[in-house]
Amino acid sequence: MLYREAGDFKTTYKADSQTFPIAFDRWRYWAVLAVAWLVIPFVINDYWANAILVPFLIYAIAAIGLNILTGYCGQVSLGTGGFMAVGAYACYKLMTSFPDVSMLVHILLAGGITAIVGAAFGLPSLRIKGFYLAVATLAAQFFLVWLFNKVSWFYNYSASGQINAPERFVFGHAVTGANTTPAAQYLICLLFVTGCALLARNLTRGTIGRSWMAIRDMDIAAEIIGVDPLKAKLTAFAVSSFFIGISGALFFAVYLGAVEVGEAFGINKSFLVLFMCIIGGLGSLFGSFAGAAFLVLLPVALKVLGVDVLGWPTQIVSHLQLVVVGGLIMFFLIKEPHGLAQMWRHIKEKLRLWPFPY
Amino acid sequence: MKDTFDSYVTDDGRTIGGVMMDMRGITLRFGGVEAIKDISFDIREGEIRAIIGPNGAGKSSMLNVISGFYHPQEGEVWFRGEKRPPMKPYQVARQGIARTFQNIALFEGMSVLDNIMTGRLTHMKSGMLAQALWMGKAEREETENREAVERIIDFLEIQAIRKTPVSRLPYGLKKRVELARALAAEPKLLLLDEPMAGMNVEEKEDMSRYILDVNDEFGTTVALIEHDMGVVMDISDRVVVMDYGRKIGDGTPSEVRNNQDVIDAYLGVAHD
Amino acid sequence: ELVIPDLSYRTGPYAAGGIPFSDGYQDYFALLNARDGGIGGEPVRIVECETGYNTEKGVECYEATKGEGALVYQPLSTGITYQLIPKATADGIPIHTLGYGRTSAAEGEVFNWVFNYPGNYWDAASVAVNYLLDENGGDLSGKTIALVYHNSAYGKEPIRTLEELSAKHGFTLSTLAVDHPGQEQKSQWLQIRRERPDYVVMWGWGVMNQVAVQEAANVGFPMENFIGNWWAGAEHDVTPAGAAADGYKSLNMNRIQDYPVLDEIQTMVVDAGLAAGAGDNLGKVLYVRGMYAAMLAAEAIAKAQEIHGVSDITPAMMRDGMEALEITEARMTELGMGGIGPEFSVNCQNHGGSGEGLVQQWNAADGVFVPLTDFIAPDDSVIDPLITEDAMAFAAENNITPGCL
Amino acid sequence: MSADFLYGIEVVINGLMAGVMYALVALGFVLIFKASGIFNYAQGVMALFAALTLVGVMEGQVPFSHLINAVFGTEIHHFGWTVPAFAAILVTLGVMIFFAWAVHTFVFRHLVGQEPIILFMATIGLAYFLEGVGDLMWGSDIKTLAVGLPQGGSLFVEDLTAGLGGDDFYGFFIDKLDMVATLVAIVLVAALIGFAQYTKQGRAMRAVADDHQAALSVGISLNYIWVLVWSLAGLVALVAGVMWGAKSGVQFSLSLIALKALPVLMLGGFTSIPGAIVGGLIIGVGEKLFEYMIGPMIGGATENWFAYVLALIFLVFRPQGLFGEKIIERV
Amino acid sequence: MLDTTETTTETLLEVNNIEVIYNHVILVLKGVSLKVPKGGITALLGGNGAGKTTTLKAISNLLQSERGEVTKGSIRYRGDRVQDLTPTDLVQRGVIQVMEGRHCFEHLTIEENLMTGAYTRRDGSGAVSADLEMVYNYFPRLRERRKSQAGYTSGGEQQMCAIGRALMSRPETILLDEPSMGLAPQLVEEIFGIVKDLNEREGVSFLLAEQNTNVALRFAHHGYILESGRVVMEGPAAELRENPDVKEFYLGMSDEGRKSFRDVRSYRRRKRWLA
Ligand SMILES: Nc1ncnc2c1ncn2[C@@H]1O[C@H](COP(=O)(O)OP(=O)(O)OP(=O)(O)O)[C@@H](O)[C@H]1O
Ligand SMILES: Nc1ncnc2c1ncn2[C@@H]1O[C@H](COP(=O)(O)OP(=O)(O)OP(=O)(O)O)[C@@H](O)[C@H]1O
Ligand SMILES: [Mg+2]
Ligand SMILES: [Mg+2]
Repeated sequence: MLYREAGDFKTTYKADSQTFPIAFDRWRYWAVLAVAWLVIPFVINDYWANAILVPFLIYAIAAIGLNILTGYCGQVSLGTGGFMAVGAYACYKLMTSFPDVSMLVHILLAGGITAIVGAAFGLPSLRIKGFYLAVATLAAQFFLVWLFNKVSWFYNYSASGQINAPERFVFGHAVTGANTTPAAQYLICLLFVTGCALLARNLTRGTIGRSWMAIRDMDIAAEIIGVDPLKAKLTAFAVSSFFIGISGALFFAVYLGAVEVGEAFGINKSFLVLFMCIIGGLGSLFGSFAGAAFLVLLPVALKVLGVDVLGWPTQIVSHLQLVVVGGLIMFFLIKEPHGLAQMWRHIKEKLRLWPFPY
Repeated sequence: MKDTFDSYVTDDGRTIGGVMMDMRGITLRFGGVEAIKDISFDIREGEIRAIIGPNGAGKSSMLNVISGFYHPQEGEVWFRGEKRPPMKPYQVARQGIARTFQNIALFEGMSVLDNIMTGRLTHMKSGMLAQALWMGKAEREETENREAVERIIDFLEIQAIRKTPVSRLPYGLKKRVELARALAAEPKLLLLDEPMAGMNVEEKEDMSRYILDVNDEFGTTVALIEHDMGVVMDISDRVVVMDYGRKIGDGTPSEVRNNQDVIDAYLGVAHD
Repeated sequence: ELVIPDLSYRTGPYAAGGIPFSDGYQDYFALLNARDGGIGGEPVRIVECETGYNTEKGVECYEATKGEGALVYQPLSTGITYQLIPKATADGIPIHTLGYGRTSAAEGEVFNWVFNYPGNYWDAASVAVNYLLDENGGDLSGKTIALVYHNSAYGKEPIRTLEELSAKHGFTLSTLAVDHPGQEQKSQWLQIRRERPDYVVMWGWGVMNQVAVQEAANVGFPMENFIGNWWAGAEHDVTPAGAAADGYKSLNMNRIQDYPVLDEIQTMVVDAGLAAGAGDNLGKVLYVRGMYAAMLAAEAIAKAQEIHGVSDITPAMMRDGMEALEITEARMTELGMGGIGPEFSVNCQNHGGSGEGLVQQWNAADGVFVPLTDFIAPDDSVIDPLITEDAMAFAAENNITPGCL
Repeated sequence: MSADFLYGIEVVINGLMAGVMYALVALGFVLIFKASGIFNYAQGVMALFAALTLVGVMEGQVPFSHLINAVFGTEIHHFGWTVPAFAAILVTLGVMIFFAWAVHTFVFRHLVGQEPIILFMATIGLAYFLEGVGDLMWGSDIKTLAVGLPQGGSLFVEDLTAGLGGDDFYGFFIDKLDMVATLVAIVLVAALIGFAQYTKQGRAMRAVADDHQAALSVGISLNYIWVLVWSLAGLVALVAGVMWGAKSGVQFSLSLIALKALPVLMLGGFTSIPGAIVGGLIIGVGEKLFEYMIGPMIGGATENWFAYVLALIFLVFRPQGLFGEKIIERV
Repeated sequence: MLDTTETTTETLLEVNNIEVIYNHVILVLKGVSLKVPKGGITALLGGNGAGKTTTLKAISNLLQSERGEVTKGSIRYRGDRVQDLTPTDLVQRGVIQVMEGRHCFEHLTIEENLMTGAYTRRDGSGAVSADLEMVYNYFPRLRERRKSQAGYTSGGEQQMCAIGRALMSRPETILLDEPSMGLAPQLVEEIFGIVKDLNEREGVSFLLAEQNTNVALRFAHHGYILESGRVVMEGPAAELRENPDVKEFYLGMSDEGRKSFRDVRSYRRRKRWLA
């Protein structure tokens, strides 16, 4: 009986277009935020921060970014890894060139730079569609990785081409480098996640969001009824890349602390983030979180189960892990092609109608 | 050719204004196929103009030319007394031309409300940053436009399905939502491509009523393609007949109905 | 109980190299447990964690195992090493990167917790050049050496050193990058065929090695002039090319031969069903290297126990043991692996060992690598300044004041 | 003729042959995409799996031996026999057909009518799955493929052309394996084109590609067509696996050849069998020439991205690829 | 135009009280029963969303691919239960559906489209080409365009192509879904004329879903009227045409003859059956 719309009337259009029209959803949302901000920072430890929460938050940002492009605007991109690399390297260059500027500014600027690069690589989307575009974005992926590997300016001419995040502070607390506390790591990521989710929510429910979705659903019709495809697609690329750039910067500076472009931002990253969007649910912000959580947790959970609980050899567990992850992905897509978000919606719908089946 | 500023009085006593859209010598080719061959006709302010003709005659192509989706190889398009330079479809839409499509082209992933709101894009001006932060102008604009859209929803009697994803709607309602989306743009010229295809009489009656009301109440000029002769003859002020890319008739319904070329090519038998 | 994490990679693109190494690493500890009841009476517990050569999984493994009291990490991947250096330093757990990882970690005053003995990539490059100098009567002027390298952090390591050495010895260096994964090397080998360098040195990894050996054979480049580094000289790198690979040379930091200890492992570990793998890798290049790494860790543990007088040591004590490590021929022989590696000793200033390596050659008929030379010393006069420079830059960037702990 | 020019030609010839190798992988993609709209990312892993199976069968390896040994504590690895190459190929084909059936029955049958991107993701899931199964089944060490394919440069061609460009020119280098691959590819493509254009099944396949529902309505059994197509793709994967495996040993990285096929597809058009070949040739020559002429100036290792950029530039002018079906855009 | 007595009594297809649910939640058919006699043209009429298409798809077993399923009732063809067969089996038994919205294979030529219709046939290429000839004779327009890609042909041509394609399977029963949709009046007449021809000359039975009640009742022998997933009325076509309700709601006629669409504004209707 939790889901009742009855008695929850909207009297203004403004109230009607709010993010969570159902009161219970609103409460739950505030509760989640409260736990995330007020409880977790005090109980978090190294393992939870580094192995689970920080990667989860960072991937959630990337997934939101990609979801804007792919889920809302319908442009499939496999260049996520490359764009994350742009964010990471931009952040690195900014951090080392302007050591006194706040890390927050660097991360935002890194997002901004990525947005520009993303929009540039989005240009072909005006001509190229569907899978052709998806494959074309691989050009960005491979080119960017090559570029960061080749041009030593990007990694400050270090001998090996690795970049290392020097120690930087936000409000006097180290957020990068060896002395960062797990709480600081977690909070800075949470800050950006919260901000990005809000921005994404606002953008997707307004005019620009609707023009993205129109392009996604039927681009010709959209153009004929007045959507400027150039603007819609390029803004989608830019906004999406902005988020992805931020996640790349955090991934490098806060999470790993040292990366090598080919290894950290290779094509697998692109696939992974796309997976998160799809398993979570295209065109759903909640889905981005769900997908990121699922794909960050699943391998860890399987490992814990296989190695620690069942005591199988790591080799067999990791082979089985591939089998299980692959199998589960297929299983999910079959059971609910529109992702965890849709599954959740179905559950809610059933709850609302319960106990009457139709 | 009648002068642009001429107006005339229709059979049932309505006064029709001067020329709004003037197509002059349009020729459209696809590779070797000539879909439209040197056709000229006009659409006047406030009238309901029908385009009829056999399948493949080039009717939809003509609408596509008007809405800027196809660019004719030859000929000129004059809109409100000015020659229209080559334009992108979305620019045409901003001039106040809205349309529906032959095969429903709704945005299947969006709710009815969002679909109709999309129709108002041409009226939305707030910048991206304002929208991202959901501040000031963006929010105000959203509410204002929502009000306009609600008026259309009321007008077309689709209140109940406001929040339904369009993919779940039956065909007839989809057609109506598509009309709503076009109306949301508050167009000066409304192009309808077979708005009543696949409807039964009852639904056709409803649709006719909407078209007539739109024309009457908002003074919107309507150009429609339709195969149901009953509807065409009843509601249109003037009819263009196309066949294999050529114009074979143009005039009031009664004129067209008795035109032997039209009967041969299209009607088959003289229509009552 | 002595906890040793083994961050292995038995899956993914590099599994073929990861499996034998991990087998050797674990089997040696298993032998110590079975034969001696551990080290200094304290049993060893191996915690294996699969990284798949993936940095993020490496982080997870590190975080998951460090709580168990891990004594020393052998990250086995450049990426994981780089990103563990600050973390492990902050946590006070030593890292050992055996002939890989961050080269300038040899500077112990900057990298207090990181050890990369017995040698590093720059040593390896220099060893290769010294070997060629030997072959050519001490003179390489006018010769050309081509470097075929994996286009990654790892592959780019030797370039600086080789450039310096080319200036010093007057040979021409041309570099050819191969992009990951390295299945297509036609362009590079056609270029080699056109330019006919006197020698080809390769910094390859994974499938790149197999393809390079095959392509070298295809274009008819003489195998005996083709030298891989020590991560490009295992059996699986040459077997796919079959007989054509005969004569291929590579560096090695651990001599391949029959060691008594291998027999002991066979009887006391493999036959007893305690082996980490299927037991079919015994004696292979990377197996021996894994075993060698384990031996170095075990010796450091023994040293730490000796210094601190306790058997159940902490990571900090382990570090002291590593810093005081001394490997002599006598000790190696005593352990049943005489001649397996160079003699060296570690101290606070030098975490890098002697840097010596030998050259081995593939005998396709017998399917074994045969050591060609004894351990060759690198040219420290070239390498040491480079290491100091890089380490100081790192120190400056990270506000580290060099010094001993 | 100057030696430089001749070397340029040599690069072109080798580019063409490399292109054929790419095309071999791309063909599998085209088949499945054409018939089911599925962009089968698993094609590369299928090639790996086919090659692994072939080697495993030839050497009489016990499938899943690691798993069996781990679970039951046994020590089995080999049956103790070897199978001749030809028979092993047949067995492998059987396995691939079974695989095709299984993939269709358990996965894609349930995904009919889904959006392309969902299908694409499912194939990535399949790729993971198959990779894991391959590892479990045959182990993850590098295997040598000995089906008797010739290796090395052709001395005949080299001797014939040596001296054409003076002392600096050593004669054209042409890999014998590449020559075989070219032959095989030509035969394969001719056969597949013939199949698609002129047989009833081929027509049905194209019909299914256009409209599943309509195909069902005329009585075409989608299941049958899809299993057929996946089997064909399995055959193509086997050929590609053998050719690539002969080059680098059979190992995990073989699955990455899928990435070499993508730009080829893009350029040739996802739906065109001849497109795969022509696209492959253009990409092969393009990337090799670029690496030869421009590569040294910008540091080399350009092949990975250049192929994509080349295809991208091309697409801007022809969005459906060289031979792709024209995208019919009507409203 | 025809009288109802000529329908024979043998029932080919019998749909008995079926219920169809989409996506496990949307109940669309709520107990539909109908019979298609051999050699007859049976019309299935009703407004948008009434469930005509769903009924046809339930019969031809095309529902599965749309996540729909028959949850109750039975469908019998020549007395055999056919609900669990595949569409292929049904085509082989002589039941083929021409789908709403034409669904031609866009990238195949018209001729190739027609040939796919013969996919299930096993009676040799001679018979097939004879039938191809027959189809071309019924639809001379298709012969003209046989080498063009179907995606580029006009709506009417595509409709002909779809029907021709169905004919190529030598069907006994054709389930024809809205053949008149989007076609010019003259073409509608032409197509219905051909349907009648096929029915009379080749003895093909038709189950015809139509919105265009007027035309449908002119050509059909028997009609069912569907509303919101239920059959609300059935009877011989001639009777239906005279029924005052049908006249008002489906034929747009009032007692004074046909109303003008201009006048519809003046009154609002109400649904009598549902009220
Ligand atoms: N994008 C296109 N490319 C090629 N040919 C086209 C294209 N669009 C239309 N045609 C051709 O132009 C001709 C006219 O088509 P159009 O769609 O305008 O006909 P129509 O009069 O609307 O017919 P219908 O009543 O069936 O909708 C047809 O022969 C059609 O095949
Ligand atoms: N795949 C589907 N999933 C969910 N609902 C569906 C699906 N197909 C049809 N419906 C719903 O089932 C109802 C009946 O649809 P159906 O297509 O059978 O009607 P119809 O009588 O053929 O109408 P029309 O004249 O518009 O073709 C409609 O309300 C429709 O929305
Ligand atoms: Mg049309
Ligand atoms: Mg229908």
